[in-house]
Amino acid sequence: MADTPILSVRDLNKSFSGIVAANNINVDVAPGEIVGIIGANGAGKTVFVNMITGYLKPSSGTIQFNGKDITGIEPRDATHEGVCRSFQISQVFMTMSVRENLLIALAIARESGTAMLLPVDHPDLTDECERLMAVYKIDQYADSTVSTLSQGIRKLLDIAMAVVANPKVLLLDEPTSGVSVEEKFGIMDIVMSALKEKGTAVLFVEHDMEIVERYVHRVLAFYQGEVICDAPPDEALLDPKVIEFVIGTDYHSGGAQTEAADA
Amino acid sequence: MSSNLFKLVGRTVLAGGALAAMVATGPAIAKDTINVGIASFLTGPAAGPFGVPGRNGAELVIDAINAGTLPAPYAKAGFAGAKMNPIFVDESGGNAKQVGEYRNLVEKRGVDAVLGYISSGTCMAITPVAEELKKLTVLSVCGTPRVFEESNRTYVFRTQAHAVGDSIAAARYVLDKFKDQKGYTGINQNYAWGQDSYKFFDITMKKLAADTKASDNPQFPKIFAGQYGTEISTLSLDPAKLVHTSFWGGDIEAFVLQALVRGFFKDKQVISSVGGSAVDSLGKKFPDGVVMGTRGEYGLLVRNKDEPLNKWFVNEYKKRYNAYPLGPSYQYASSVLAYKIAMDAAAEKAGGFPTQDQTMAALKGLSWQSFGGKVSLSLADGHQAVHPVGYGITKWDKDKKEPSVSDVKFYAPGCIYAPAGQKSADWLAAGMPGAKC
Amino acid sequence: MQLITTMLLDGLSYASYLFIVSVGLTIIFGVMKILNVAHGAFYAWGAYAAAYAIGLAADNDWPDWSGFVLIFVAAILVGIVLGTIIERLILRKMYHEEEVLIVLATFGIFLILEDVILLVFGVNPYFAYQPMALLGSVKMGGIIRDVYSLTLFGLAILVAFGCWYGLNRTKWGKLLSVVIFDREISLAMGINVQMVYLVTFILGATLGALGGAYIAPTISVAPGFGIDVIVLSFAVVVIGGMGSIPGALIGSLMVGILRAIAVHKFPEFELFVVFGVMAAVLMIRPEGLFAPEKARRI
Amino acid sequence: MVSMAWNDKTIRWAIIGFALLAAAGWLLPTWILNNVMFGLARGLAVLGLLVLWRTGLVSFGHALYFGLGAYAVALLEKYGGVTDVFLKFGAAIIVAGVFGFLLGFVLRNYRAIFFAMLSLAFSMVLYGVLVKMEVLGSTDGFSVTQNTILGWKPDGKYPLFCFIVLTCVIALSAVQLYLKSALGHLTTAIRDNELRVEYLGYSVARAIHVKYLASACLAGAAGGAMAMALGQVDPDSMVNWTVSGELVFITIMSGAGSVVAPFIGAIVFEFIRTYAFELAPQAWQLIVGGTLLAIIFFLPGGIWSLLEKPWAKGEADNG
Repeated sequence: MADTPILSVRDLNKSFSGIVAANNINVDVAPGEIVGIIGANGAGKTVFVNMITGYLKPSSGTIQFNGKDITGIEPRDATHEGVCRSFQISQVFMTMSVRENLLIALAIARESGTAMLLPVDHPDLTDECERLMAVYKIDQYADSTVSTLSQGIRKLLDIAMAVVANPKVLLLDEPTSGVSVEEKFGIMDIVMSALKEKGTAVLFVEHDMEIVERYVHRVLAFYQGEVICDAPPDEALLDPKVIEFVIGTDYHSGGAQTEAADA
Repeated sequence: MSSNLFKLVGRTVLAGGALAAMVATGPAIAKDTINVGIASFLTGPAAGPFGVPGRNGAELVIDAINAGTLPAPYAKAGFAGAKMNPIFVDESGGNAKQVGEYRNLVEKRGVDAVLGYISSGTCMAITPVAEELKKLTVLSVCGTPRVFEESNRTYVFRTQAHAVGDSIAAARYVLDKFKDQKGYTGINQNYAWGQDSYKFFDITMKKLAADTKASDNPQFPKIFAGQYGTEISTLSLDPAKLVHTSFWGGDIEAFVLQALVRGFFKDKQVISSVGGSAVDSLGKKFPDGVVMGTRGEYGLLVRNKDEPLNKWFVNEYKKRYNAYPLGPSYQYASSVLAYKIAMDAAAEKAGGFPTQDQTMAALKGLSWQSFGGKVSLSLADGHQAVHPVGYGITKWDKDKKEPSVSDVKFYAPGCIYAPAGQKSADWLAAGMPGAKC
Repeated sequence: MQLITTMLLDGLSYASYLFIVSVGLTIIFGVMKILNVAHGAFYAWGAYAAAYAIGLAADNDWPDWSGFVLIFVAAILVGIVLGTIIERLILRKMYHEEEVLIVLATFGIFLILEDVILLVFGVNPYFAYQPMALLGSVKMGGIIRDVYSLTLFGLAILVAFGCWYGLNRTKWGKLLSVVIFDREISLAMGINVQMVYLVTFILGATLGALGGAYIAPTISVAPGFGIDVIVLSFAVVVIGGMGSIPGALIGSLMVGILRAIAVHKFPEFELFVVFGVMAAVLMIRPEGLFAPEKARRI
Repeated sequence: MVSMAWNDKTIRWAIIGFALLAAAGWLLPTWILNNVMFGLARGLAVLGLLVLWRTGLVSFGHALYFGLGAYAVALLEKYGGVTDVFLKFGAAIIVAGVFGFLLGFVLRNYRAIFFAMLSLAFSMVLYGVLVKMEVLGSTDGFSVTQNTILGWKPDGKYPLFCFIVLTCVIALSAVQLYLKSALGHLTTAIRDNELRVEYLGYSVARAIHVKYLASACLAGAAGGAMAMALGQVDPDSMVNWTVSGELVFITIMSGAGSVVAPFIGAIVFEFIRTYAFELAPQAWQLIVGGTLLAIIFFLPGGIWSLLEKPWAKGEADNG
């Protein structure tokens, strides 16, 4: 952690009518760093992501991005700053085609106001759109209505739409949940290679420890709203607290993964 | 499609040519039947007490004229010899709808004339359209003086006197009969008719009895509101004894029912300018002692008038519809009759079937003996009728088991209308100069 | 003082009327999530049925008090017949549709029922003043009032209590709250949701009809008087919170009393008051003053 | 801009169709001309509702803007003596626009039934004011009889008809271009998923505000055009909740498939009503209500869905 952190979280707390969902969280993320967020259901992972991206306002604490305080800003302003996210349940425009989804995302991402007035089939937007679909390998579904596509494709689209605004920090909320086992690594390979060139810092929530082991530089383990471990993966996955409260003993004994993808 | 279009063009051109040829004064092509739109409330709260009796009155007289069974001097069959085919249309649904329907009557269904209309609101709305479409329109019931006082009309006539006379006569009647009344108030509907009715009653009272106190809280509920509990409370709290109302249709009936149980009529002297329908429909429930008008020599006030035309009308109406003719029945019948008289006269003068212009010329300034009494189109350059307006006091006749009125007094037109050429408001403000009572 | 008493009594009596009319609307919305425009037609049908029955009774020299029985009989009959027909034939096929479409369908039903009234009962007004005449009048706050309008107050309390009891103290009420909370879960639990909907709709329709039937003796029952009732009860229900029975109570009281004040002191604002309050409440508390607590879904 | 409009197939055909309509108007019997004119005027408001509907919003109070437009025209003529069609029409749009802009700040935060109810409340406030105020004509309303075009007083309604046709073409083209733009695609996007739109960096509230303003202006234009075409304004025909209900009815009847649909639907509606009224003066509501139910049950895509197939086929043929 030699560089100045791109994201810096200090003493972050959040409670919902008495229930503590985030307890004194302190995290720094360096530019380009890949961070895995793990924890059982209800451990506070999504709450954390929601606070960073402005969906929830923290009860106390600060979030700094690139030296600027972004605590409690609106999601759209977080996006403008360069903090983007994807969702556990893909948040895409279900009645539109993949291409239309991306075109809208691209038009919004253009800083100039007039981009919104251009017809969506304007070459300014379409060229970039075709390129993105190729990178994320969803070009063969370009004209399909999203509601007819598999979860895996929707996830890819969801992530592609989050990347359109060229974020400096990208938060992926369970990018592989609800996706078939065969698709999982495929998706992660596509996403990670696409992001690598850009030097984007990525924080992703994940239940599958194999994926965590393969892609991350660092692991944040959550339990009851607290970060109980913040270390490189080889270290973190052997931490007794992590084993007890997060991954269970089955993982290292080679048993089947206990935790099903979130519903 | 294209051939139809072609025919249409051809027809338009032909019609235009025919029209041009006809512009000269000669008589129009004789017709066996004429189509006339007759508008009244067929749905909504005013249908039962006003619209349908009005429609029936028109229907009765149209059938009699078509068959030639009307008593002398109107026994000649037909309208300038033609049978009238009435097209009855509904007046409810708001002014804008009525304007649209009026256009349809004239432009789509090609009527020769339009008769009827009850609400002052509708009359105000369709009058400019009638002028625009240049279609002879005879208004039957509506009362607001604004129709003719706001601007001169060419194509619109009204065979019913306007509301000013009803209000002046009401004021004169109460001042004649009830000297000491500690002031007056009113409950009237919040539109042209109600506003005008109370306004003119108010001004007349101020002019004729300056010491009588006007209430500072007269009520103006929305038309067809139906529930008047709160308004009745307000009126009850008011020290004024006289309560003027121009409620009509279902509103007067609802008001009477709700006020009756609360002993309102024991405390207050109510003057109703047009509540005649309620007297019949409520029967023995209707309180005695209410000052009741029928806006002319119509309905209750002339029920027993011994005149051949009136007797014929009352008897035939009763026979056919199993009820006494109400004010609107007379008013619609009167419009139909005036139209016949004008058509016949115009036909005689032109020596053939009359054009609309010829009929209008004959209608202008017409004076005729109608079913209840004499009516003259003497105001607004011969377009606006005047006739006597009377009031009486209601009393349930136990022996005959039907309503009756006592102390009936009619006021002659000269007493209650501004002379031709003067606006009613100005004339009233000047203290009704030249009124002959 | 006299004025205040009068305004209060007028307001309470109008509020009672509003409550009886709108409580059915709020129950249907609460359970079925349907904003039922046809409610105005139930009201009109109730009034017609009651007026017709009371008139018939009077013609056959039944005692005047029979009118009170007939009012309830008429309301229940109208509720069962119209409620069943509409729910079974039309609404049941639409539950999966968008809210708006259902509202529009009820609008269509309203238009049809309005004209069917004309075809069945004709255009002549009906009078059913016997119950009102029977109860006579009483002097309160310096002016004479009719006892009948005061009984509205009692009926409103009765209806309110009945609803409260039914919902909170009976098995049926518990069933209803499950269905309100989550339709899918109740289906999974084996509750006959279709039956619950049907009964709810009939109940709502009966209450709407009761409003009309009870008011019938005081008015001239004539075509077209259901239209204004619709928006008026919408206003009441929205102010209190759609689907909430205590809300309908509060909404009725607010509208009733404010309107009474307006009629006495500022007649021009009579209508403005009602809808002004409705807009204000929606702006400040969109869920209404007494909205049932909703589970937040992420 | 103009070439962009002409390149759009819908706009191109609409321009040709409306030009033919304007030409046919010269020959049409007056009553048909009138009904078409009323239909076109109402169609403008329905077009506005269509923009909202595509976002998933339904206003049960658009009679507010319809009425504001109509009354702006009537009051301007009555108290200001203004007769010029352009001025009156402009005033209708501006008045509706100003109110739409201001109320938009409130309504943009509302969805679903709450949006519908708050719109209804606002429109009924206006209704309550109009009905009770004598200076505003109370239930009678006003006549609108003087229509001049740049000082010329035409005889007959044909010039006004052409003016309304022209307005409709402009409005329709503008809405079509808008819907094709990224901003317009946001319409559907917002209906699908507001959360995502926010996370993409666009303010949903602002987007809805823009749409609301546009639909208010269109409804105001519709009211203004209607007032001039009909020659009469009054609260029950222009502002009451039944008018809003009718507008929503026509929207559903037309179908959301095309910007042309509102005009077709509104004209059809006008004729249904005319004939219902003529055939059954005591039961015309029954016919209108029955039509509504029939459309909901048997033609859920509206009238447009009947035309859509041949239209799409034509599209395919054109490549």
